[in-house]
Amino acid sequence: MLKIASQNPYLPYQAIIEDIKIETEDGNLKTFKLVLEREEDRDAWNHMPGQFAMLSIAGKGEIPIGIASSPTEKGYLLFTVNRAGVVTTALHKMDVGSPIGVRGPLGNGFPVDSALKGKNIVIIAGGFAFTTLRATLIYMLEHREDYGKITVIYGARTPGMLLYKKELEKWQKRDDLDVYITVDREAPGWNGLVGFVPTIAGQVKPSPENAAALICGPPIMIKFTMPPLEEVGWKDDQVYLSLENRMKCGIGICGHCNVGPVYVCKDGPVFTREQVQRLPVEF
Amino acid sequence: MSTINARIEQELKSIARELLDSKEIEAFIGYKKGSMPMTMTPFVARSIEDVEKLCWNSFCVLNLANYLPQVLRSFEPPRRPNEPPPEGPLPKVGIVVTGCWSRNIVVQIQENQIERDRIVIIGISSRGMIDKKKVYKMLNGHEVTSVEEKDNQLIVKGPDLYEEINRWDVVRDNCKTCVHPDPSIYDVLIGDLKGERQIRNRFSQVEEIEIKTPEERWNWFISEISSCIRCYACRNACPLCYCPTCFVDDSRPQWVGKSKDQVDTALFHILRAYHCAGRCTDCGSCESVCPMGIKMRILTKKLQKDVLELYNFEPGLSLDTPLPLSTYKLDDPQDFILTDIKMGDKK
Amino acid sequence: MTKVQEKDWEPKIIAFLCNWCSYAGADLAGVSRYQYPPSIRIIRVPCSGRVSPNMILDALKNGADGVLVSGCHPGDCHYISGNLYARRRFSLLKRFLEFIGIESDRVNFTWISASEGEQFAKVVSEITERVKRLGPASRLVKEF
Amino acid sequence: MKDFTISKSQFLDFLSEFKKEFDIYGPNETSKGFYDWVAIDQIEQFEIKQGLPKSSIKTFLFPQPEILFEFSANFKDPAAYRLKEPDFKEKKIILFGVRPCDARSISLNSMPYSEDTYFQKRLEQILVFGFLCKSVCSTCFCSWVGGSPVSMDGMDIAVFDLEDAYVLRPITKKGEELLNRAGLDEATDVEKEAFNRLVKENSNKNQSNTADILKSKDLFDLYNASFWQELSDACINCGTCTFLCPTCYCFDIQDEVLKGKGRRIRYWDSCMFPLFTLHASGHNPRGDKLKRVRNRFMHKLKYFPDRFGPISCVGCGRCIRECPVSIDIREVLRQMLET
Repeated sequence: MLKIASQNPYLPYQAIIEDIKIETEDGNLKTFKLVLEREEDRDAWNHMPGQFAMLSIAGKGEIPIGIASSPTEKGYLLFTVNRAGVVTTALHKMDVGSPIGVRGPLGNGFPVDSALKGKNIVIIAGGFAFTTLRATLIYMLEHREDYGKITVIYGARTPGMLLYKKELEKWQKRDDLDVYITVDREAPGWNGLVGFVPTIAGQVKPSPENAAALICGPPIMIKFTMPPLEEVGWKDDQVYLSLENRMKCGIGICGHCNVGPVYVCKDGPVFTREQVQRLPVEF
Repeated sequence: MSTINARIEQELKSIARELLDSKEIEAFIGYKKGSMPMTMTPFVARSIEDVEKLCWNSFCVLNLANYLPQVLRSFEPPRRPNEPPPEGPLPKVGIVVTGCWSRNIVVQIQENQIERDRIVIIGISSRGMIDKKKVYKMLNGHEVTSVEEKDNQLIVKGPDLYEEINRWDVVRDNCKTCVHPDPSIYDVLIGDLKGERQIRNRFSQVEEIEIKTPEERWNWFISEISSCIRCYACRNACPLCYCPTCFVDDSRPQWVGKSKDQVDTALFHILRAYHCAGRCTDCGSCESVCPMGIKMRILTKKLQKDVLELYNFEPGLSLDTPLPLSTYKLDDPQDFILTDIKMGDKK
Repeated sequence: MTKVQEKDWEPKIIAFLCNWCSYAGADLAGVSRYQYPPSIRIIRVPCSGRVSPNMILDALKNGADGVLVSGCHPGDCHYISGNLYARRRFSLLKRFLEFIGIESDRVNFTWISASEGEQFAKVVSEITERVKRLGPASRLVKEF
Repeated sequence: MKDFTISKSQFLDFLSEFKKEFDIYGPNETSKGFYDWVAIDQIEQFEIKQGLPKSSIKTFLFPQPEILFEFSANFKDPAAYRLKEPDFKEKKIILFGVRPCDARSISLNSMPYSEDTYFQKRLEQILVFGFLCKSVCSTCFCSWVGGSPVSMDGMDIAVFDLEDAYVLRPITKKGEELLNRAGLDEATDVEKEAFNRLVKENSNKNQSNTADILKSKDLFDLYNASFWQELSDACINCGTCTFLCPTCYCFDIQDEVLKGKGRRIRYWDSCMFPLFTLHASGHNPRGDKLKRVRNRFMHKLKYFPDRFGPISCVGCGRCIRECPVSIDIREVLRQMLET
């Protein structure tokens, strides 16, 4: 953990919802733009792509959500939230201007300034797991010279379920970036790729040479993405995954998120596949 | 060792061995010895070698019917919660039961938790199980290192302790007031049936509370549950508590707060007991497993009394009589309904 | 409770009324301008059979001084037998709550049909008076 | 530091003098008929018995519930729904009659809780009078897991029973400061010597290196061992073991709102409950009973040692005594060591 609001590690920063954007056609995913209220908090806030924070709604509780904005986007934080449980449902009902708590940043994040530097990067994402990878991609584009070739493979069930559509379009136009956007099935008005993410990954055949892959998505997608990558020579220690588990404290005490000896909240959420293979399958 | 129990144990082992050997059943649910005196560990025997560990004595206080749904399920091919079971005969499981446990099996069958044709029931007419808390109370906190059970007495030994205790003095309250010690449903019987027991007043414990004032009753209730640590052992030891999500774990809405609050604890005990209304067979598992010695059985006993009074029903005696809360009669008693007449007479 | 408090205090009573009879009965009471105390807070439910003990206890936990559940008369249920199942359930619940020391008049059950507006007003007055006699609820009320 | 002495009959009176400053608790027979923590005012005759109070010392360090924050839930309030820390005005606590196993749990729990301000605050407030053991119960196994009947770890003051008197030895600054102002007689050389001798005689001679052996084991060998099946067959997944255990420290956090007031509380949770790991999506990483049972023991005996060094068990034996189905952690430990 980098910094906390005060001595008390359970006290969130006070923030305001500045903007809400509905991301998907089913309305179940919204991106919340939050601004920390106090200037000193804004100055103190410092996160890395891949980290998460606890969003706190007094009276409802807290939920761990990956930070979707890059640290290079100053002054605000983005969180793309799927409506699933008590807190996320309450959050989805909130309006612009509502107060909200943010506790974090928590977890380790992707090693963008260390292990990933100078590497060719392959980002593979499925569904709404794209959030922290968006943060990572934006960060890398801001520091474009630090990385080699960047490839993005992103898929969703339907065109309407894709996140960050405007940005996707922009990225597709860039020539320093290979972007493959795919949807599961043919859809009216869709001229792009069709097929599951693993299939597309198999067609793209990214080279493992001096490269790292960052994969986020449903477990089933990750499972089927590995074989085509392994086929072209990818090793487990080149692949970075972001795990999810039920979390309460976010600082490795409460015991909810442990996978064997590691705490996803404190030691993770980002692990290399090699590290994950050494853990029991309890996530 | 008790000669009666020794004989039962012998017979139990040979029946279980035969059933497993002939592949009629995949597993047999029984008891093995626990590590402490007067404790037993429920045990699923899956092989003939396992059968040797099976054990029978008067300390088998936890209702084995509790394990039946999950053990049966463990032998089914995996499926989603609402998916129907696969076609064709599924593996069978054997279980040893006393009177109350067998009645729970009947209730479980009636509530579609288990299928009759998938269980082989070995019935034993119960002589009453022993409440180890009563034994410890008699010994005034002395440490016990071994307890030997004879037919009618217990021989308790410890560092500078040798005590002979009359068995019936330490039998559980629910067993003392039990009317149906015989299994109501079984495939194989060990020993003889005893028939219905004549009890002068099986609800005397409840009546002692009923005659108190509301204030006294409330104080009794609150003081009884005050030591509850919310470990839910009472719930989990109950063969009737099989809901996939217990009301305690509901979050939308959350009925019961989770910390040690007096009202939340009270609500938990009220609703837990109430959920057993018309289904509880007074097996005493809940009370036996409570680490804090709460006598919550009296709550379900009260409900049992009311069900008997109002609907003349006792759960688990027959597969054909529907459970009282899943049926109705047009002329059910309704004294509690506020009517014109009752509004006239001011209390 | 002192005399003054008793005069000032108006109990809060949560009423679960079935959509088809009792709620219409309450409506009729209003339309017909029958007077009854403002102590009642109505929650409309599809059927008295929909009311689970959880709801009644939740009302008490959140500070209701009394609870009323009302459905169609036996035989009149829109769903044929919802109120008959409910009758068995509430019968046991009421006795059980009394057993653990909840005053008998806190939790009340009645049948009111769509035509019984006057009866509804009478029931509310009666229950309010009974709850007033008991004073504010405290036993199952959560505080922090 | 000086040792002090006090006659047994005066011990309660001596403690009672601190009543203004401290809430004082010790083990005694409760009205419920079992041995548990009782406020000193309710203790008429204090006699330290063999055996442990039913609940562990964590009752004082992890109150049920701990109020993390309070807030107003009234929309008209300008500060509505803003969390604020509750005023911590709790009185200091003296615990006496604390056995070495319970005392040791404090230092074990301090490892994961080093950053937890609430725990640390409570820890500062508590002064532990530890009573060393001269004999052990049949369920005690402190010496298997790195403790000993005369371990003074986690105590502020260690007390040894010399038949006619207690010898009090300050262990921490906090303990020394209290004893220095108590006006007690200094222990004689004979008494001091007796204390030292008894400690030596009772300390664990064949101190086992259980934690090191467990650490050297392969995680997957233990994880995939066959004994978990039979163990979990019996378990009913209640929270008895976790809630009575002094070193089970997991918690859950929840918000409660009532009549315009709200609070964020934390309360004991148990890895035995299916809800513990349930995701909002419905997926449950430890949905099977076997996985949950295994996690509890693996956490105590493997994961914790791997992370922090010692075993997260103090050998008090409460779980052995109270488990509804008589699951014995000593047996689990033995099986893990044999794997």
